[in-house]
Amino acid sequence: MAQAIAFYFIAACILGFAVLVVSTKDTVHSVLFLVLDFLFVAALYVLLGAEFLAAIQILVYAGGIVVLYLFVVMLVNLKRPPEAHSDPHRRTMLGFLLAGAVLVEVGAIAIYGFSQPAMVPVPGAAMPVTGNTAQIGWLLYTSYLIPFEIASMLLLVAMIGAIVLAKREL
Amino acid sequence: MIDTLVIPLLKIVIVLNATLVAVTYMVLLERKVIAWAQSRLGPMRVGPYGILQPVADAIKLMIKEDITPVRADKWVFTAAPIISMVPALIVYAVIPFGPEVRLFGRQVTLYITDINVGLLFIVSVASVGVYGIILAGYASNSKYPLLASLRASAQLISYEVAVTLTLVSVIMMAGSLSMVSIVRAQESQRMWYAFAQPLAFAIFFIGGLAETNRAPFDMPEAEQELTGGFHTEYSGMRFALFFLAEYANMIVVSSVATTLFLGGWLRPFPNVAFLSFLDFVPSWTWFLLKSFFFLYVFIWIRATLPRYRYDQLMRLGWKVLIPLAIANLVVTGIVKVMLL
Amino acid sequence: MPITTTHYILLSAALFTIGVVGVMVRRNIIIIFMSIELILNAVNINLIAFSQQLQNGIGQVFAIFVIAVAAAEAAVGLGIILAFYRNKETVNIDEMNVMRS
Amino acid sequence: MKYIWLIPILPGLGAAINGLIGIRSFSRKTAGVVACTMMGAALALSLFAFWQLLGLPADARAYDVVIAQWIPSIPLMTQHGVGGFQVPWGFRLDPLSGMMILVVTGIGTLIHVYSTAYMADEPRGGVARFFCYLNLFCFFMLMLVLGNNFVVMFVGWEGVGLCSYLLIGYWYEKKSASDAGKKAFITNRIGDWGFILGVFLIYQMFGTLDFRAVQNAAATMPVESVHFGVLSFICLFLFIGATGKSAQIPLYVWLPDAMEGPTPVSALIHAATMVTAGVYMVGRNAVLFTHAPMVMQIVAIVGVLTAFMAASIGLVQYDIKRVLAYSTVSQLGYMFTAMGVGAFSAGAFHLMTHAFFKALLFLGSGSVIHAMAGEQDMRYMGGLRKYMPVTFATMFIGTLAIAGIPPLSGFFSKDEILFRAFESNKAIWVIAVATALMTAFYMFRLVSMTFLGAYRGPAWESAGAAHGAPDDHGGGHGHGAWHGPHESPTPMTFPLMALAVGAVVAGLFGIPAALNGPNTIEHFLEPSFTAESHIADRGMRIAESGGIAEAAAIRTPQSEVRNEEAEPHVSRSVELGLMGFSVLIALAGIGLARKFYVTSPEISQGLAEQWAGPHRLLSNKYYVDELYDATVISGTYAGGRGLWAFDRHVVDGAVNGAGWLTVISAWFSGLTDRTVVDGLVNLVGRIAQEGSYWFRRLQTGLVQTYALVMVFGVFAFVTIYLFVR
Repeated sequence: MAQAIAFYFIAACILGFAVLVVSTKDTVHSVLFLVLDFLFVAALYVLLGAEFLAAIQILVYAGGIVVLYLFVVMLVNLKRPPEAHSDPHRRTMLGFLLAGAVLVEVGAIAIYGFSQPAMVPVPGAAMPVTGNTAQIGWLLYTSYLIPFEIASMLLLVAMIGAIVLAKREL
Repeated sequence: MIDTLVIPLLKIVIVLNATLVAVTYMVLLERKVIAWAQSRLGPMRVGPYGILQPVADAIKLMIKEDITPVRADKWVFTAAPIISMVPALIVYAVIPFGPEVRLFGRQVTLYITDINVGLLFIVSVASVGVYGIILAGYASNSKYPLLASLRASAQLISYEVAVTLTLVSVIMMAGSLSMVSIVRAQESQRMWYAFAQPLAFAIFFIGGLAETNRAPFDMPEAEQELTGGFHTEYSGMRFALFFLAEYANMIVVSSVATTLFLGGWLRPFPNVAFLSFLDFVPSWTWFLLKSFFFLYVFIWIRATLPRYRYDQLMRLGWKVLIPLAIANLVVTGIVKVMLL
Repeated sequence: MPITTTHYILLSAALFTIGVVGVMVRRNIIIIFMSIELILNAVNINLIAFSQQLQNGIGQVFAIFVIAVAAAEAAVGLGIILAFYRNKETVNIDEMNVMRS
Repeated sequence: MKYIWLIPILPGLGAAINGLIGIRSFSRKTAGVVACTMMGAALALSLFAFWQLLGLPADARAYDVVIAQWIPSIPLMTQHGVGGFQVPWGFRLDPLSGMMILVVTGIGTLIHVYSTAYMADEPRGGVARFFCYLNLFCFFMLMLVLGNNFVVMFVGWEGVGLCSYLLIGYWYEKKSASDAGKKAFITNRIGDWGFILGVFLIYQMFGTLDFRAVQNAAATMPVESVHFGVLSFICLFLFIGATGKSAQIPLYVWLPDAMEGPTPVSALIHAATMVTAGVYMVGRNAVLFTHAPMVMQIVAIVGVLTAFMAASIGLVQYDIKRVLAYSTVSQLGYMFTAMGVGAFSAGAFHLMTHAFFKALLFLGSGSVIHAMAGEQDMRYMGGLRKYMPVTFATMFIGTLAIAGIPPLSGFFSKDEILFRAFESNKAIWVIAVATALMTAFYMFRLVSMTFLGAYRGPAWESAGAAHGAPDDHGGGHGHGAWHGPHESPTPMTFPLMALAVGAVVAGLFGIPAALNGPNTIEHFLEPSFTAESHIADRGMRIAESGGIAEAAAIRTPQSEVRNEEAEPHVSRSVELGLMGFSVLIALAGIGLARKFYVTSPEISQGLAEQWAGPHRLLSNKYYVDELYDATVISGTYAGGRGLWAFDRHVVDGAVNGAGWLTVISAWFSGLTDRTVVDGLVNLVGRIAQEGSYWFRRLQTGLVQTYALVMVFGVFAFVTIYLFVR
C-alpha cells in the first residue's frame, strides 16, 4: 500500500514537472524543473531497488549535465525573447496529435498487449536492500566490458568535440 | 514501531540541532582562532570570553530587514539559500558517528542510517549543492554575484572530479561503498587509510578546501575582487542560510575525511595492541575529536595562507590534482591486483 | 493494488510523450535538448522496470550506458548551440535553416 | 616467491628507460646509474629469492609462477591425438635456475659497475645505448634461465642472440665489428634452427612444453641405448642449438670474432653468461639426455674435441682477448664433456666457477687494454706488473684458478669433470688432461707476456697515440696525451677484486667426497637433473609389469646420479691420484710457460721456426674460417645466383606475360565500360533528376518537420506492431 502511494506520488511529480519543463517560458525555470524531475526519477529508481542507478542519476544528471545546461543558459543571455520568430511552415498541432496517438497506442500495448502473460507484481521496495552495486559492476566489467570501453571512448571524444566547438580560437 | 519510527526521528532531530549549534559555534571558533593568530582578542563582550556571541549574531540576523532586489527573480532568489542549505544537512544521514551502543536497554546505532551506496549518496547530494550558488548569482541579477557564482560552480565541479577519484581509490581499498563498512574495513585491515593512501588523503583534503570555498580557494567570496561574492545581494536570514551552509559543508567534509581516512570512530593506531587501554573512551568521542582537528586545520590554513589566483586555482585542479589522483588510482589497482 | 511493470511502462510512455511534444513544439533549442533528456529518462525508467521484473541487472547496465550517451550528447549539443549562438545571436530553431533550399 | 617474475623485468625496465629516454637525454653518469640500480635491484631480489629457496625442504625446491597466459590453447597435432598447444608466461625457480640467476645478476651487476668506468670515454648517447643493450641482455638472459617452458626459454634464447649481435657490433662504424656481429648472429641462427626443431619434436612427442612435464613424461620412457629413437633426435637437435649458442664444433667460429665488442661485453656475454646458455639448456633437459646415451656420447666427444682444438689454437694467439676467447671455447668444451659423461652437476659447477674466473680474466684484460690505450697485442705489452698491481694480482688469481691449482675454484670443478671423464671413458680423459696442460700453458703465457718481463710497449705521449690510433677499441679515447700504462680507476678495480674473491671461494661449495668435502653443490643441484621421484618410481612399476630388461633400462638413468656416491665405480685412492696428477699437469704447464716466455724467450721463437708447419696451422686456426668460406658461404652465394637467374628469366617472364594479358583485356573492358556501364549511370542520374522535382517539397529546412516525420515513423511502426503482429 505504502509502495503504491509512493509510486503514485512520485509519478505525479515526475509528469507534472516534465510538463512544466516543456511549458515554462523562462529557460532558467525550466532547467530548475528539469533538476527536480530528475531527482524524482532517482526516487523512482530507489523505489525500484536500483539505488546505485539513483545515485548515478543524481550525480551525473543533476550534478553534471544540468549544471552544463545552466551554464549555457547563462552564457546565452538573450536580448530578444528566444521564440519570437516563428516559421510559417510549422506543423505544431500535427505534432501534438502524433504524440498523443503514440501515447495512446503504447498505453494500449502496455495494458492489453503486455499483460497477457501473467505479470509478476514488481516487489519494489521489497527488493533486498543488500545492494545491486556489486552485481552491476560485475556485469559491466565482464560481459559488457567492450561496450563499457567504447562508452568511455565516446565520452572522451565528446569532451574533445565540445572543447573544440565551444572554444573561440584554438 | 519504536525502532522503525521513533528512534530514527529522535536521531534526526538530535543530529540536526547538534549540527546547527556546532555551526554557530564554528563561527565563534573561527573568529577566536583567527584573532589569536593575529594576536587579537576576538569577541569578548557578549558573555564570558564572548561565548554568547553566536546567540547575538543569530538574533541580529533574524531581526534584520530582508531585502529582495528589484528586477531579481523572486522565486529563485528565495529558493537559492534553501537549495544550498538542504544538501549540506541531508548528508548527515549516512555519516557514522559511532558503532552500535547499548542505550536505555536497547541497541542503538550511532548513525541515522547506513545505505549500501552511502559514499556515492554523499557525493551526489553534495553535487546538488552547486545549484544554490549558481542560482544565487543568477537570481540576484547583478554582475558581481553572477561572476562569483560562475567561478564558484566551475571551481566546485572541477575539484569534484579529483575528490571523487580519490574516493574511488579508497573504495578499492575497502571494497564497499557503505560508510560503516569502510570504517569496519579499516578496523579489520588494522590501518587508517590515511597511511595506506597518503596521496589520496592529501588530494581529498585540498579538494575539500576547494569544495567548501575555504581559503586559500575562497575565490567566490573574494571580498577584494567581488565585493563579497555570490551572496552580495543577500541580507538577513537568507544570507545567514548561506553562511550556515558553508560551515555545515565544512563539518561534512571533515566528517567524511575522518570516516574515510582517519578510521572514523576507531581509536588511534588500531593496529597497536598495547594502546588498547584507549578503548575505554567512548568511540564517538574519537570521531568528534578527529573532525574537530580537521575543522581547526581549516581555520588555521585560512589564517595562514594567501588566496590563489583564479587561473592558478584551475591549473592546480586540472593539471596537478586530477592526474595525481588518476595515477594513485592506477597504482592502487595494480598493487591490489598483482601484489596483494 | 500492487504496482506492476505496466504502471512503470505507462509512466515512461507518458514521460516519453511529454518529451516528444517538447521536441516538436518548442522553438528554444535548449528546451528541445532538455526534452530529449526527458525522453532518455523515460527509456531508463523502462529499462530499470524490466530489469526489476526479470530480476537481473542487465537493464541497469544499459541504463548506465544511456546515461553516458546522454552526457556525451549534452556536451556536444551544447557546444554546437554555443557555436551557433556566437554566429547568429539566437537559439531559435526556426532560424537555423542556413541549408534550406 | 610470487615476485620472481620481477627479476627479469627490472633490467628490462632499465633497458626501456635508457633506450627510450636515455639515448636522447641522459648524461653518461645518469645512464650508468640507472642501469646499475636496476641490476642491483635484480641482484638483491635474486639473493632474497635464493634465500627463500634454500628455506624450502631439499626435495621440494622448485617454485613455478605463471604471470599471464601467452598463447591460449590452440588445437595442434601431437603424437597422441590433438593436444591444446598453450604457452604461459611461466617462470620457474629451482636449484639450477637459482644458481644461474645468482651468476647472471651478480656478475652482471659487477660488470655494469665496471662498464661505467670502461665506457667513460664514449660519446654520451653511446653510453646510454650501451647500457640499454646490456640491461636488455640481462633481461633476456634471466628470462632464459627462469622460463619454465621451452617457448619462454626460446624467447630469452633469441633475445640474448640479438643482444650479443647488437653489442658485438657496438662500434658499428668499424667494418670488422659489424661483420663480427653478423657472423655471430648468423651462426647462432643455424644453431637455433636445430633448437627449434627439437622443440617442435618435443611438442609432437609429449604434447606439452613445460620442462617439468616433459621430464616426467620422458622419465617413464625406455632408454634408447641401442636404437637411435625420437628422444635421441630431440636431444641431437637440442644439442645442435647448444653448439650454436655456446660455441662448440662446428659452430664455434663466431666467438673469437665476437671479441670485436667492448671488453665488458666479452666478459659478460661471451665468457660468463650467454655462452653457457647451451650448457644450461642441456642440464635443464638432463632427463631427456640421460635417456639418449648415444647423443651423450656425441656431446662428450664434441665437447672434448672443442676443448682440445680451441686450447691448441689459444697457444699461439697474440691478441690478448682472442687468447681468452679460445680459452672460453675450450672451457665450454669441458662443460659439455661433463654433460656428455653424465656429470651434470659437475658441468653446472664448472659453469659457475668458470663464470667467475673467466669474467675476472676478461675484465682484467679490459683493464690492461684500457691502460694500454686500446693496445691488444701482447707483443707490445709486458712488464705491466709494476704499473698496475691490482690488475696483476687479480688476474694472477684468475689464472691460477683456471689452471686448476688447489684450493682455487677451477681446481675442484675441473677435477670433478676429469674424474667423471676418467670413470666413463679413458680416451676422453686423456684428451681432457692434455687440454688441461695446454690451458695452464697458454694462460701463463698470457700472464707472462703481459705482466712479466720487460716493457715492450710504445713509449709515452707520441708513440702511444700512434699505436693507440689504428686498432683503438675505445678503451683509450679521450685520454688525450697518453701517459703510459696506469692502474685503472676504482669502479674497474673493485669488480676485479670482488670477482677474484669469487674465483677463490666459489670452489669451496664443491669439495668432492674424496677430500671428505660435503660436495654441497652436487646435492643441491641434483633435483634439477632428475625427474620427480614418484614419477621415477611409477616408471619402475611400469617396468616391472613390462619385463626385466626394460626395468633395468628405466631404472638406470634415474638411479645413476643417486647411486654414484653410494658405490663409486673407481676407488677413492684412484680419485685422489687423479687429483694429484691433474695438479702436476697444471704445474707442468705453468713451468713450461715460465721457461718459454720469462726466463728464456728465444726458445719459443726457436720452437716456432722449428715446427713452422703446425705453428702456421695453429695461428691460422686450422683454416676453419677459410674452409667455411670455401664450402658453406660460397655455396650459398652460388645458390643465390641460381635463384636470381631463375627469378630473372622465369618469374619475370611470367609476370610480363600476365601484364600483356591485362593490357589487352583492359581494352575490351574499357569498351564495355564506355558503352554499357556509363549508359546505366547516366540513366540513373536522369531518373534522380526528374524525381527530385517532387521530393524537394519535403525539404523545408525546419528541423522539427524532420522530427515530425520521425515520430510519424514511430507511430507507423507501433501501429504495425499493434495490429499486424
